[in-house]
Amino acid sequence: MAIANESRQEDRNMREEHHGAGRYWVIWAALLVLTAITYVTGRMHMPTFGLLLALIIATTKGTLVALYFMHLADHRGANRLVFAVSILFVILMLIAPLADVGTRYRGSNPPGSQYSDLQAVDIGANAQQGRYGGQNKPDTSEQSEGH
Amino acid sequence: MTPSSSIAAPGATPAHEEHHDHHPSYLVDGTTIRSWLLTVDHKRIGLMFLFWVLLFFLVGGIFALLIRVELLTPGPTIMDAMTYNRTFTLHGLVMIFLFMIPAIPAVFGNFMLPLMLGAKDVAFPRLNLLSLYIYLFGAVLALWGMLNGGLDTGWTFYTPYSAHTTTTVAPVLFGAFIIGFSSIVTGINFIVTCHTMRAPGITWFKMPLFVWALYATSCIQVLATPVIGLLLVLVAVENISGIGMFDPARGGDPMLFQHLFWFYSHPAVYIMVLPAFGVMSEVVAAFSRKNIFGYRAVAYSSLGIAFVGFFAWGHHMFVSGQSTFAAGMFGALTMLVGVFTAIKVFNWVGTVYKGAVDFKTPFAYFCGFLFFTVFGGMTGIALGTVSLDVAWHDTYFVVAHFHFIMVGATIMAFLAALHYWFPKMFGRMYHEGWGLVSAALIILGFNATFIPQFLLGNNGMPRRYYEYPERFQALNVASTAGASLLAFGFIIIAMYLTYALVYGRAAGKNPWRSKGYEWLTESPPPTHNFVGPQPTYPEEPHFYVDPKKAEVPDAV
Amino acid sequence: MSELLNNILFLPEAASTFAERVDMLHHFVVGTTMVMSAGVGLAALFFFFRYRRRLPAQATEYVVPTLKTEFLFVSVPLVFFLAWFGIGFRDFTFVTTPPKDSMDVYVMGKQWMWKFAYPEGPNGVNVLHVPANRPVRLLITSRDVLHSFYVPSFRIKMDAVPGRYTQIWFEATKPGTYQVLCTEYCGLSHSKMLAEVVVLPQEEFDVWMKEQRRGRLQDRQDALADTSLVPPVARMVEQGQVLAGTQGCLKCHSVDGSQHIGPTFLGMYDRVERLQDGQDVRVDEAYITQSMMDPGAHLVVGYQNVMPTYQGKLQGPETAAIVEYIKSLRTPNVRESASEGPAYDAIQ
Amino acid sequence: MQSSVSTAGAAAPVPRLAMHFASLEVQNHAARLGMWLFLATEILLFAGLFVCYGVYRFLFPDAWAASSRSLDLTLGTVNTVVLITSSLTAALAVHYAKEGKNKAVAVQIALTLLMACGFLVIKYFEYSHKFHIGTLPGRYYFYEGIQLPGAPLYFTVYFFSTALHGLHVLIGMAVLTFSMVRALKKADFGPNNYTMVELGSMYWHLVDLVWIFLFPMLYLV
Repeated sequence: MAIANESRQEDRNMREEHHGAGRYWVIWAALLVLTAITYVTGRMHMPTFGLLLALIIATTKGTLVALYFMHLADHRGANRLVFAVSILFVILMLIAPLADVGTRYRGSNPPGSQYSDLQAVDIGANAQQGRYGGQNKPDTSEQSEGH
Repeated sequence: MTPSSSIAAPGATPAHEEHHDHHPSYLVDGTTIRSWLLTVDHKRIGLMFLFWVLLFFLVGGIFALLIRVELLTPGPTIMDAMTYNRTFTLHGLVMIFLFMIPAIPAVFGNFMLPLMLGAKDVAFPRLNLLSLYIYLFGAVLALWGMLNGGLDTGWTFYTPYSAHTTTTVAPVLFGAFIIGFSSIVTGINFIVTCHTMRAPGITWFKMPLFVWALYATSCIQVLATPVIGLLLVLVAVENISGIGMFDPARGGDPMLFQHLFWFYSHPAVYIMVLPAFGVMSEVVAAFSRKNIFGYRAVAYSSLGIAFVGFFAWGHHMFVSGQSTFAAGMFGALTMLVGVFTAIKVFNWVGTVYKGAVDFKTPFAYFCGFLFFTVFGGMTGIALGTVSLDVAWHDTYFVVAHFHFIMVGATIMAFLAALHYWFPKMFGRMYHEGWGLVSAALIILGFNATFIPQFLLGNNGMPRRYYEYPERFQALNVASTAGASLLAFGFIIIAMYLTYALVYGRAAGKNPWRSKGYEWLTESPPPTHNFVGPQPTYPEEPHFYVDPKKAEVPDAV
Repeated sequence: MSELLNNILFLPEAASTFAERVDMLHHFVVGTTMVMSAGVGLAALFFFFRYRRRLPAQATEYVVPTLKTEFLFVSVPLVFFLAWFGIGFRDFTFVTTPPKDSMDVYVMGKQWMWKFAYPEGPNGVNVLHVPANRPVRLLITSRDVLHSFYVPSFRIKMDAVPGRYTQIWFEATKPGTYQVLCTEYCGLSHSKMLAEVVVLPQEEFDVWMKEQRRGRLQDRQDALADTSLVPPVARMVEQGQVLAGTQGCLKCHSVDGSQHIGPTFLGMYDRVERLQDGQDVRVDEAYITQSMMDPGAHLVVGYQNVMPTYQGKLQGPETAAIVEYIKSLRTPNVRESASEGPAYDAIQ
Repeated sequence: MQSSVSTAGAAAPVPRLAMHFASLEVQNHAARLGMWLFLATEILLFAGLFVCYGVYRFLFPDAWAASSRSLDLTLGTVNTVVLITSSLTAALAVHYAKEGKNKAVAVQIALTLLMACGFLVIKYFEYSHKFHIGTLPGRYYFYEGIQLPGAPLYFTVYFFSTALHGLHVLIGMAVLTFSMVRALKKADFGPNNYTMVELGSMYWHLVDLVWIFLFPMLYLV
């Protein structure tokens, strides 16, 4: 007594074509080429677009892995939705704190950072303390304030 | 959506009386301890969850009473400051992680979801059992930590305090981390069940609204819980070894901790309250014998709350040093969550319109719930109004607001569900009179407990205060008095329900004459839910129209 | 009217410009909330009564909302909520953007007290003096964990984050004394971390400020003919702090109350200590100076004689500067209740 | 729906259909959807670290560039290549499982495991170098070469994310070992029964996917 579940459409979405193994080798080669490119450009230490470029290449590689190694190209419907939503949430989750840090009152950002006018204080060079925290000074009145 | 009323056959009648003897109910199908502890039956797992969840509710409730007694006088009353700080932390932790989050999904969700979808079980029954044991393991670890030194950070674990406190942070955090897995597993299970296990006839927009609510809840559980898991591990490691991820002395940002914390913990509020909304959609439809007014609007608003609720977290941080711009962004998104909740409220009231109301215990809880949700929700909007929150943040106004939502909405729904589905789960009826009396006591006691706390917050009393200036005393005494009334109500419930469990009269298959899908099988259901052929579901749930004059307009 | 509403809602007296602004919205929002809850509740009650069940298995009509109804359900709350957000965000921007001419006060929270400091002194503990009708910007920081500076009568609150500054401003409208509470959980005595704001009329504030700046320095050194030759106290404290670091004092003495090889400087000055020979001594300038020059002379119970002498390593003014620095770290003990009067110590 | 596999193995054993599923297709679909959901939680787990990374990189760009250069880019790239190749063999294992070639499945998984071990060994050398020169998280940092505020934070993020990733490598290895043992002992993978290999390999691809992003984030700032 099989339960004929209402998931026919999803089953259609799940249909997988069986491809030859050659396809995986092609993807692999593409991934290696992209790795080589990112290695070379990474060596150049481009100042502003270095990380951006590297991340674009990484996204391309990630898409290839997800689509063909993980068969997202074949798994449609809910599977794609799940993956897409998780990526969307990662992006949105990143944007909000960055927007906060970038627009905060500058005194509220970690001292010594790009968005703060306060000097980081060297809190000691020994192994137990680590270096360059924003250790607050014992008395506030001496720290420069950021307007 | 047009219900296919042309099919004259009633929904489904799979169970025949003559089969009944061969298919014992799930309660008696196997009576050994082993048959309970190693069961993969969603109903038995739901019942075991019910047991543990109620136990932890009792523990959390005792902590709550201790807090209220301590606050009777401005100075020390029954405990010292450290004990008090641990007590409110444990109250928060037990209530949130051990009671509130699993309460409705893991108990009633587990029990009802397959029944409502016409399925024999959830998609992954063994994972379902695993989630129970993960939950218990995490609970044991957390409670062990609580007993061995306790934790005094408040349930929010804000750094840098949690990184430096000498109380046992790490075991409790790891315990909460493990409980998170249980929540994730339940979420995955429910989502997959909704996608793959629906019986013929149950299309997406014929799923009962409780299922929709659970679906939205599960989405939140799956997407948000991993983040708090990571964060708890980070804080635990920081507390143990000082790696300095959020240590302001090394450039770390405590506000980043708050961002990540509330990325989970704000949606967690919807993990707690969305199932409550779902339960109430069922209860109001069943007891006013009406289809839900604006079914699609309610279903979509569940998803809307789940999605928008994710991006409103910054309203917990308006005065934390967050930027004004971010505060504006989060403030505006908070308002949207309010709109989605308003849609639900209006549609519930609309459901009663032209209905046939039977004022039974679950419905009494619905009345309380409606008031608490509106008042709690609107005060939530008030708190989300950026400038007002500057004064209210971290005062008793906040405490009162979230208790209105968590106790007012969720526990009312939990009790309504317990009463509504009691005959479904156990096949017995409780005493209706006592039910109404205790419902009245609880609703009154609840108001008496928390309305003074709103006023306390207005007056400026901060939360987590062991001692307080004397001008706050009168309202605190009022609140404690209300809490004792509330406790009394719970004791009555415990007594008559326990009595009904043993001596209650047989309820019959469908004592409420409800047309929810879960009532189409026996009460209590047999082990695999249905006897005989696979039921089909031509009608939408809660379709109470007289078939003879079934002229139905198009729904929105 | 507003007074009456404030009394019903238990709101404390509104004593700042922001409080007056925000109370209007408060009344609007809370009023709407109550009307709405009552409205929904009454509508529901009416329906329960009007549509009570007459037959056990009564059939009902199939009622679904029209698009217009649903639109109404969405748009009415949305309009209200967005209006509140608009007004609220305007006020929030107001309170987080201090005017250019505001007076700065540094606020530091620490477990469990509030320290206040004006840019040119004085500084003090648990009582903040501000002039009425003048914008005051608070630059708030913390020394240990998160705290939150909350003045109910001003309706302002801002977290104190260690190692960072947050800012908020207010303009007090009425002279008087207002309570300050800590609203971010900060450990054992979180609920005892109270302070107060004393709002003085501008003239009185100026007088107070002048007195504080002269302070006890004047009393002590009034024998000196020319006070202008004395280095400013604030400079001396600063110098003392630098010296304490460079001379290695801080290797053994902490300044945050934690115990180390030597006693902490925090709150050391003016304390009475039991010596190893059984006598009591008050830690004053003389004792501190002697302890630097001849550390073993009078040891306090519980400490080893391990400190090297600074005889010849420190010049006279340097010794004085370190003494001043230690004096600046004196703290009254955490009080059980809000203070009764000014607790300021002028830096001498 | 039976046509979902084009090259059917002749005597492919059919796996047990759980009593509550309608058909094998639905059962496999459920397993796959469940796996995707689980992978989504894994992505969100790492997302927490990505946010920490993003915020601190945004605040301390110079320290992060300098710290990133103290890593060995060549070793990182070699590790990337190793992991990508192991992903290829994992994908091929699924391919052969569908064709019922159980021997080939075992060989491909063994290759994957071998490369996973290689990855961990290289990671070990990178770690021990850092322990040696003192580029360690938070208060353990004692490297004199980079004296910029924020540098210890970089290594907090570095160690936490690579350790978490390493943990996932270990879990992935355990999962794949199960499939390998089954391919060797029972040898019952075939066109109707390859879900176990498929899910294990999906997990392995996720491990690869995370590394593909960690690599530029950590090595190529």
